[in-house]
Amino acid sequence: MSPDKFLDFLFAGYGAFWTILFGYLGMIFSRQRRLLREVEELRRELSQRKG
Amino acid sequence: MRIEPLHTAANVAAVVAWGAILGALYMVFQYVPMERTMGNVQRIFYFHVPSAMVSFLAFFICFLASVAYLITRRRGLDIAAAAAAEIGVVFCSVVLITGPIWAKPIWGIWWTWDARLTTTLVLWLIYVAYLMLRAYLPEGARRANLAAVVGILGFLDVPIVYMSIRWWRTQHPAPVIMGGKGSGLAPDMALTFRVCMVAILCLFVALLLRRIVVELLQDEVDHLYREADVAPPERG
Amino acid sequence: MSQAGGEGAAYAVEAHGVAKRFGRITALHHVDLDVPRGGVTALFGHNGAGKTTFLRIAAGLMRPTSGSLRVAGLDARKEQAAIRGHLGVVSHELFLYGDLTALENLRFYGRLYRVADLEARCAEVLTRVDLIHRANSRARHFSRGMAQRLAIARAFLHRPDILLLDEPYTGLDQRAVATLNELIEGFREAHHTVLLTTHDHHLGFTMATDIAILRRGEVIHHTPAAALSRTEFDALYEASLQ
Amino acid sequence: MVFLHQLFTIFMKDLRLEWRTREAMSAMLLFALLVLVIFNFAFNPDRELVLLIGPGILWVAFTFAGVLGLNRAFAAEQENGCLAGVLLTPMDRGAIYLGKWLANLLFTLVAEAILLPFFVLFFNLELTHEIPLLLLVCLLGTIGFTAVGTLLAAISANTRLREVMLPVLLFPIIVPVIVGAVESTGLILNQQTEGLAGFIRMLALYDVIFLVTSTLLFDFVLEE
Repeated sequence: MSPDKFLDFLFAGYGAFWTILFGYLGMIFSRQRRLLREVEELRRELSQRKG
Repeated sequence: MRIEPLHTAANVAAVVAWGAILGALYMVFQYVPMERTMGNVQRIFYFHVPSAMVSFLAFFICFLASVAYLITRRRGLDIAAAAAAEIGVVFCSVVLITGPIWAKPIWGIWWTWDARLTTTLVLWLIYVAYLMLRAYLPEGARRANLAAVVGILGFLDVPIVYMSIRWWRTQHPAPVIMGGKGSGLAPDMALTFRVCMVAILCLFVALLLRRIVVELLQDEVDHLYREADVAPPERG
Repeated sequence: MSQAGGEGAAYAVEAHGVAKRFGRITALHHVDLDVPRGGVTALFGHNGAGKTTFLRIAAGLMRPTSGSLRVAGLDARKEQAAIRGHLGVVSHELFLYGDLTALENLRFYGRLYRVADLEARCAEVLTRVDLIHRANSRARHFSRGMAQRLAIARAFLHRPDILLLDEPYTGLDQRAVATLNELIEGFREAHHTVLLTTHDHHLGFTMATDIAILRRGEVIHHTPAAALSRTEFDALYEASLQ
Repeated sequence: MVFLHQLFTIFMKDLRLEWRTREAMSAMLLFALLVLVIFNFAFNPDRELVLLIGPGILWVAFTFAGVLGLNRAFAAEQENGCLAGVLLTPMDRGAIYLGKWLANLLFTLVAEAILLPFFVLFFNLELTHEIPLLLLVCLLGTIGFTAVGTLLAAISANTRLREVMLPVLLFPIIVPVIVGAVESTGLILNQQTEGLAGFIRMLALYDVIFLVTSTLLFDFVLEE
């Protein structure tokens, strides 16, 4: 096997790294966005009730 | 615990981490020469090994936070343990996937049940079970107690697993593996490795902070639902 | 254990700033409550006010996040084991093993409480709750009412001097209510203490010597029952629901 | 003395409950027997293959049966909130753990004692003087996985899906026990002694470490 043939494996390896990382980042940030929206909505509702 | 300062810290850590990762990628793909026997695929090593070390560090942090939690009962430590375990599983997954990709062209096999590989797999299974346990328990002090117990038990198990697999392997000779770790790394390779180590460490810190911020936000939301006397929506 | 440890104290339960919280979730905000010895104290409050949490803390099933708690004159942080011998607990959970007989259930708990004259005491207790003829049937085959009477028997088997009752009347049948009332009456005569939670303000008011109202994890009123007329109490109770 | 009395009270209560219902025992035996039969069909092993894969089959049967028994152990305590009832009494938490562990250990050992002859019979093994050593390995292996199993069963009893949660938590943690027990059993069946002492020592070490840690951690499992 020539070293160049190993390039597929190299790209597969880094591909796996980035897929997992971005998959995980996507998960946390979508959760964070949802939570921030909920916090805002609830705060608005609470202040409306008081006022 | 206040969210704002942590939020800022998480942002700063993210910027640092991205910078470090870009630097590391430059080192791996431009700076460092191709390894003579393994060829280009050896470049996986620079991210694979630091990921393994960081996942182990994450599980160790989970263990420490679990012990500290059982002593002090602070929610912050429970959050830290959960976040560390989750990110540990992420990096451990990276290790378990990049490992075989590196191994196949070099050793000719995807997987071998040697002590290091098997222990990593068992470690992954233990902490996936830990996360699953947390998912199936209602949140609160009870969940924190139970999870901490598993966090401690699981980590104490690791050296025993490693020892037992090593003994087991001496009974069944494994395929001969050439020098796995960077034994006698050339100076420019050693430098690249160190840069990657720092970069992955920064990435870990950034992810950990972000994950803690999200969990604190979750607490805030739960708290607000109670204040507003509204039932929170069912989450999948 | 020092059964005598708490005999001198004026209060059966002394709670100062007792709180239970975890992160941002607060189950009990801040409870100050002295439960006088020899009385029947009724703890009122609507669902989620923290009645059950407080009772579970007093019973030693939950540990408070902060505050100081003395039960039977003993420090709840340090002398938990000694406290347990003083307490009898009835809750909506029956604490009975379905596949053990009534007698075996009592014997099991009696051994753990280290009741000295166990056989005689079990027979006596079973007679008092009128289950002696079913002593050797499995708890699983009991009707709901009979099982509740057995649960009550279990609670005073070890001669406690403080009785903690969590919503004791919910779902009881007539005979179980009578058994429970006898037990409370017996406690009052012996100058022992009863602390009960209830949302049935009618029943609670008629039997209590002391009244405490809990709202959002805080005691907002605590007075002897004699100091309040029925209408005053009703007004207070209604106000606590707001 | 008081501690032992409490421990014994819990142990006898579990024995009595099991004697009444025979739920854990019958489930364990039937399941393990099925494992032996199914594996026999799956591999259709000849004499040499039996010596190779037999130990693994045996310990798969033992540990899976053990999980069934462990899951039952806290089901009775959850019904009617009995565990809270026990916690109301002035008893040592450690005695609850050790009492329940001893009961689980006994049930699993009895099941194994019944299964072992079937294993020998089904796979046409000839055992004579190896038997004491084999029993020692069974004892040490079973102590190991029931010690952790009792603690984890108390944890998983709090979850929905506890039947799934227990094996998911337990199996990764008992990998050393499975490795040690399977290897020792294999060496014994093949009448080899080399390396056997090492595995037996490892099993014993695991047993001690996890009995002590589980006893210490059990307090936190019960507390709220």
